[in-house]
Amino acid sequence: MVSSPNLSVEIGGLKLKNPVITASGTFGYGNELIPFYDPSLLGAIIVKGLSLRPMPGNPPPRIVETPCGLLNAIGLANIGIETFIEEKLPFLSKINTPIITNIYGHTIKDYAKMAKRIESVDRIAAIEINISCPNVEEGGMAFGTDPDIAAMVTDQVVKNTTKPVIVKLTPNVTDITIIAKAVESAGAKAISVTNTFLGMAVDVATRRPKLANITGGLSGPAIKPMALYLVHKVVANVKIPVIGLGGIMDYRDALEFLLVGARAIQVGTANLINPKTAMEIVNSLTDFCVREKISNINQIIGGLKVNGENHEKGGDKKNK
Amino acid sequence: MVSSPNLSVEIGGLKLKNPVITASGTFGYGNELIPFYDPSLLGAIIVKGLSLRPMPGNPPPRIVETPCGLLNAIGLANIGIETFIEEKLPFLSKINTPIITNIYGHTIKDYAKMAKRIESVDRIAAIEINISCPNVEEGGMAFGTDPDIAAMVTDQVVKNTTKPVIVKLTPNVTDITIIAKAVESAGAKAISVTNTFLGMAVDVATRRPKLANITGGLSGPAIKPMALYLVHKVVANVKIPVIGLGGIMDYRDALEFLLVGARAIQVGTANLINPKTAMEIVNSLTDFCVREKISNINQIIGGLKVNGENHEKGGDKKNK
Amino acid sequence: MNKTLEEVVSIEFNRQIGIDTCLMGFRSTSLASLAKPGQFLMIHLGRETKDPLLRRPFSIHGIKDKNKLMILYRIIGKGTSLLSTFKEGDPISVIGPLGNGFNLPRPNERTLFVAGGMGIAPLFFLTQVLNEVQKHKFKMFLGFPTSQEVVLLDQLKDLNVDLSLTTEDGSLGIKGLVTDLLDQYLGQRLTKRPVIYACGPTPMLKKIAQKSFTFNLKCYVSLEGSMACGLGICQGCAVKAANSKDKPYYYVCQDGPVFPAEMIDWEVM
Amino acid sequence: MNKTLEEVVSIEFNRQIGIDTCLMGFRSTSLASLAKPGQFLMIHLGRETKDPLLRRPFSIHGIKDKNKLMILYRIIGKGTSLLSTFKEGDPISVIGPLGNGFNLPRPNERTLFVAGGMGIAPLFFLTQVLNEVQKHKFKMFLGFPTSQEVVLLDQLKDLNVDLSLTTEDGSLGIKGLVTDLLDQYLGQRLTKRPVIYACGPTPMLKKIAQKSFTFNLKCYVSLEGSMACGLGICQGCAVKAANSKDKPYYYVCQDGPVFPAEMIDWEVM
Ligand SMILES: Cc1cc2nc3c(=O)[nH]c(=O)nc-3n(C[C@H](O)[C@H](O)[C@H](O)COP(=O)(O)OP(=O)(O)OC[C@H]3O[C@@H](n4cnc5c(N)ncnc54)[C@H](O)[C@@H]3O)c2cc1C
Ligand SMILES: Cc1cc2nc3c(=O)[nH]c(=O)nc-3n(C[C@H](O)[C@H](O)[C@H](O)COP(=O)(O)OP(=O)(O)OC[C@H]3O[C@@H](n4cnc5c(N)ncnc54)[C@H](O)[C@@H]3O)c2cc1C
Ligand SMILES: Cc1cc2nc3c(=O)[nH]c(=O)nc-3n(C[C@H](O)[C@H](O)[C@H](O)COP(=O)(O)O)c2cc1C
Ligand SMILES: Cc1cc2nc3c(=O)[nH]c(=O)nc-3n(C[C@H](O)[C@H](O)[C@H](O)COP(=O)(O)O)c2cc1C
Ligand code: FES
Ligand code: FES
Repeated sequence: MVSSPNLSVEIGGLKLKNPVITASGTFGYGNELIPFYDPSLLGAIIVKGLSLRPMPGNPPPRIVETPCGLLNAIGLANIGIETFIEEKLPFLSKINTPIITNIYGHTIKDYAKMAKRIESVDRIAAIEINISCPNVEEGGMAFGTDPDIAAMVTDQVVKNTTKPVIVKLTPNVTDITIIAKAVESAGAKAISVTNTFLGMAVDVATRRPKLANITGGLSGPAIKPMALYLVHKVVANVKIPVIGLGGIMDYRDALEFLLVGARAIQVGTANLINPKTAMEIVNSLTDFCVREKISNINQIIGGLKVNGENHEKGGDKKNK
Repeated sequence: MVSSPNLSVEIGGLKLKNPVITASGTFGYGNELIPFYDPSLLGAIIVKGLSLRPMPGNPPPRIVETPCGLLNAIGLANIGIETFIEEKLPFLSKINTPIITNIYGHTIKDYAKMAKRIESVDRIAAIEINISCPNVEEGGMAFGTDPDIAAMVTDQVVKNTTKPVIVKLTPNVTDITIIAKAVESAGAKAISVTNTFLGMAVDVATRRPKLANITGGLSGPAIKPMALYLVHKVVANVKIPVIGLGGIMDYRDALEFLLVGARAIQVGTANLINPKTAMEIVNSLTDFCVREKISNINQIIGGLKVNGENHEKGGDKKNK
Repeated sequence: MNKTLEEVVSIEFNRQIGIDTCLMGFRSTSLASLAKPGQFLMIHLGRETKDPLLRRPFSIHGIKDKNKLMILYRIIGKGTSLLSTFKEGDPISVIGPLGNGFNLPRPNERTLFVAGGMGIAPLFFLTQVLNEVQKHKFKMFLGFPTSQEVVLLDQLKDLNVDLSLTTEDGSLGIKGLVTDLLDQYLGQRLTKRPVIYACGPTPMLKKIAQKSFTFNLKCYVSLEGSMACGLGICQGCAVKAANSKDKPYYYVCQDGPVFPAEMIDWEVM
Repeated sequence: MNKTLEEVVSIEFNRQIGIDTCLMGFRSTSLASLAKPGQFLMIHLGRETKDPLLRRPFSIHGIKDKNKLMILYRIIGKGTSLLSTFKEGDPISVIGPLGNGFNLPRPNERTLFVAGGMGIAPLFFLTQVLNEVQKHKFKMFLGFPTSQEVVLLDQLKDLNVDLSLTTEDGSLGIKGLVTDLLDQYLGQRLTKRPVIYACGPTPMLKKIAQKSFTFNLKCYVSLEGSMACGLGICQGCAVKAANSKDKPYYYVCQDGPVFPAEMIDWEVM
């Protein structure tokens, strides 16, 4: 009898039926989810970044394609946490998978307030803190490049909620492990690596930046090697689980992140191109496990072989 | 009468007939230059990174292609400065364009020694200091992420040579302007931005890193938006000229870097794909200037329009 | 949201019909049954490669035999160059139909179509559909930069269109811009106030919108915008709303691409 | 350095000749006049796109009529998939001929060709050339994973080759690996010591090299390696030298791709 492989993973007490999560800002709020498949099939859904009050976002142009990459400066356009809870959550609640809110604050207090508000909402399973958005003037990435501030934000959120707190890091730092350790010490239950890389593009004909915001955040396949490296590095330096993302387009990309030790992965830009990507990755991971006779996906996580040795598993070891 | 546009630029006292330079490690030493065109047509040639003594480089595989990118871990395989001067320089000397050596040291002393050695060699026009190689164990990038060490290396080289010293920075830092200002204060005459971005790739079939060195440096079109952003940022923060590079494949890419304020540009990975790239960029820039009635390339440099204003020109302004 | 499909279709034809202008057709009964004039498709051009990365938006240019869809496109960059190399039988992934189509004019309403360049693509489909239900001629101003880029003249005549053609260099039709024709036309005493349907480059649409305000005419514009998803997810395709208190930005893919001109803040366009 | 050209050539044919195996031909008098067996070409597959980024190396598989070159390739990834979609008349940029070819055997030397899979590509060219100057039969061991992948049997027979075919699953020819045949062959009493020319997957070459050491036979192997430039510039295609004191690494593109087996440090391969 061939039993189907067990794809479930655990992130900070949260049990996911599989390690495939949709990344913030690339899967909508809820009713905008395109009904190309049943989102209950996913490991979890992270909704568009929310702030305390609605934000209009940046003026257009907000996006530009670069070689194998997408440069965006959406500027965290969002309807605000209250409207989200009132108008969008009811729809999301029907989906049989954990809903994770991604939150962004202009100040540390904002983060604390949002955490408190979310604490009262049963249907939200966890909080991902965005201290890494490059497209907003205040807060955002500035919080994510300083280990002390990153820890303070984390601490304030953790103090105001019993839900698992995931901190999403920026790659735009000299040593990401310092930030990772800081937020781990401050009580983060998991770390998402990585948000977008700072970039820009110029229209040679008009001699103007292609983005109204001048600079933006780079995502997509172009960043995959860098994101993978960062995940590899963070996994080796923290005990809490790491969620890997950056340029994942298919199940092979997902496997690369799992092999270097990511406990779960997020699909971002790929959703915008092929809205079925996340579901297809779930299916292909299942097929892969069957083909390779892997009964439990955890056997793959951290399974990178380096000089004949297995890579240490994320979450199962000491700092070093 | 249509006069041909003036493409010449000046970098720290060095006059280049045009702003197109070949990047270190992507154009060989000299007699390996493929005779696809006369290299005298170029603004300058930067040769493969040299160390005090020969270095074997890393074990293979040393390179892997990623989406629109090249991940390399060559490990500064080189014949050493002495052999270079004896065996390779005579050939290079026949080329009618400045020859710039790119140097790498295991210790600060190494850099100083190499500078001294080069000082005695007339045919070398300038020195580019590599404090940004991600593929070597000691020195390399470690020197480029700390402003104090970066300044010390610069200072030691500057003290030992009268030739213009260019410092090549790593992008793998939180704030590149801090390093840029540090090397400027230490006497650098120009700054090259940027070396490669740290990355890795995993072979899902073997579960091993695709590079024997595990990690490598990412170059090519994938990094262009990030490199351009860094150049833009450095230009706004130093007075000395900035040489822009990272993913330049054609003259339009070159123009993007010039518009954000790069005084010259380097062509790296593109040489490996189309060995004529650098020459074609020189020709296309000439055509572009003719077409756009631009008599002097300096009219383009820093010509980015932001909110109706011209971007400040690199090298012509105060720090801010 | 409207019903949206993702389908891998097989190209039936893909041929050049003018300088840098191509017509591509494929079969899809389901898409054909859903598509309305003004809606668009997101087409994946990468196939083996990840560059171009994003899908590209193209207006639905027409439907034939209830099962064939067509797009009309100009080769302007990487994606459209690649598309032009695709041959009969090649598979492509299409998402659509997307966005809100044109509000059809009421039977007794006079219409005026203004198209610049590839702006003809969706308006052609609209006239095609209207032609089936209405008998009178449709007035259309159609502009191209130069005669070499002019396409579809014969087909438009078959569609009962009263066409005035402009080229910027005067190499065919009237010399000038379509908006010059509009100025002239609106300068006359109009017996019946037309509803304008316009599609083309943003500067053209801006002029037309402003004219429509001056003359107090109903005006629909089909906008373009940089799109990543076309699905209302990425919020990339923002355009500033005229009354930005309720909603600061509209999203071209979801709230448009066709907008009543007065919804848009033309100041910043 | 040998003379090297960069040329944009036009594809004459590009057809599948087996499961996932294609033969592509193009015309270039200049490349044809320079090319020697064992040399390779760097072919640019991106055209409109930057993905795949790097050129891909392919052995020269044969020359016809002094002006046509052929490559034989297996579709294994992005670049080769793209290549297989190219049609007659499509332009591609080719750099070559690159590397050092095979040292031809002396007229009275006995030769033994051992090819695994696409390793047949350069050896076919070699037999083609030798066939013009030598009259006796060439012994060849040729292996594929399975019968469906077997190609070129008829052509090799035309070339006067004494062929022994293996498939790993035994679906055609002898069941096993080509190296099994080699073992058997070398186990016999040999009247004349053959020079081995081998091309194929690295594990196969390693076995053959080690056999050649045991039996003290001259052995040339044509190696593969990850290449960025193919021109000796990037130093990407390193292989460890056996006598690494003089030169720690050889570069496959420049020092090879054909190496006498004893030059390579097989321990680390
Ligand atoms: C709703 C909608 C419907 C469209 N319908 C059609 C259609 O029916 N036929 C058609 O030919 N085109 C249509 N377009 C435009 C079409 O999507 C672009 O021409 C196409 O995406 C260009 O892709 P590319 O890769 O060839 O060009 P790129 O390489 O992406 O760009 C080449 C150059 O063109 C500019 N550019 C890119 N996209 C646009 C754009 N949308 N508007 C103006 N400049 C642009 C770029 O900035 C760049 O300078 C439509 C666009 C939208 C948003
Ligand atoms: C000197 C030389 C001569 C060659 N001659 C031929 C030839 O005549 N015919 C032919 O079919 N191929 C030949 N090859 C191999 C050929 O270059 C590769 O198959 C091709 O580059 C694969 O490109 P791709 O984009 O399709 O695959 P990719 O997408 O780049 O790779 C697909 C998979 O194959 C693996 N792979 C890539 N390149 C190689 C390689 N060189 N060896 C083993 N595994 C690889 C990758 O790691 C990956 O897992 C030669 C290689 C060299 C170095
Ligand atoms: C259009 C767009 C919007 C995004 N919005 C958010 C956001 O609101 N909050 C956040 O934390 N990350 C946001 N991101 C970043 C993604 O969640 C993800 O970290 C990044 O894109 C890298 O992954 P990818 O390469 O798979 O897209 C956004 C990315 C894109 C492309
Ligand atoms: C194969 C290879 C070798 C390189 N070797 C050196 C080197 O020796 N010294 C150095 O400073 N940079 C080296 N670089 C970095 C390039 O000079 C350049 O900074 C980088 O590749 C980014 O530019 P590109 O995207 O145009 O390639 C190397 C890059 C490549 C791809
Ligand atoms: S294109 Fe993504 S929201 Fe409109
Ligand atoms: S492939 Fe670049 S040196 Fe051999």
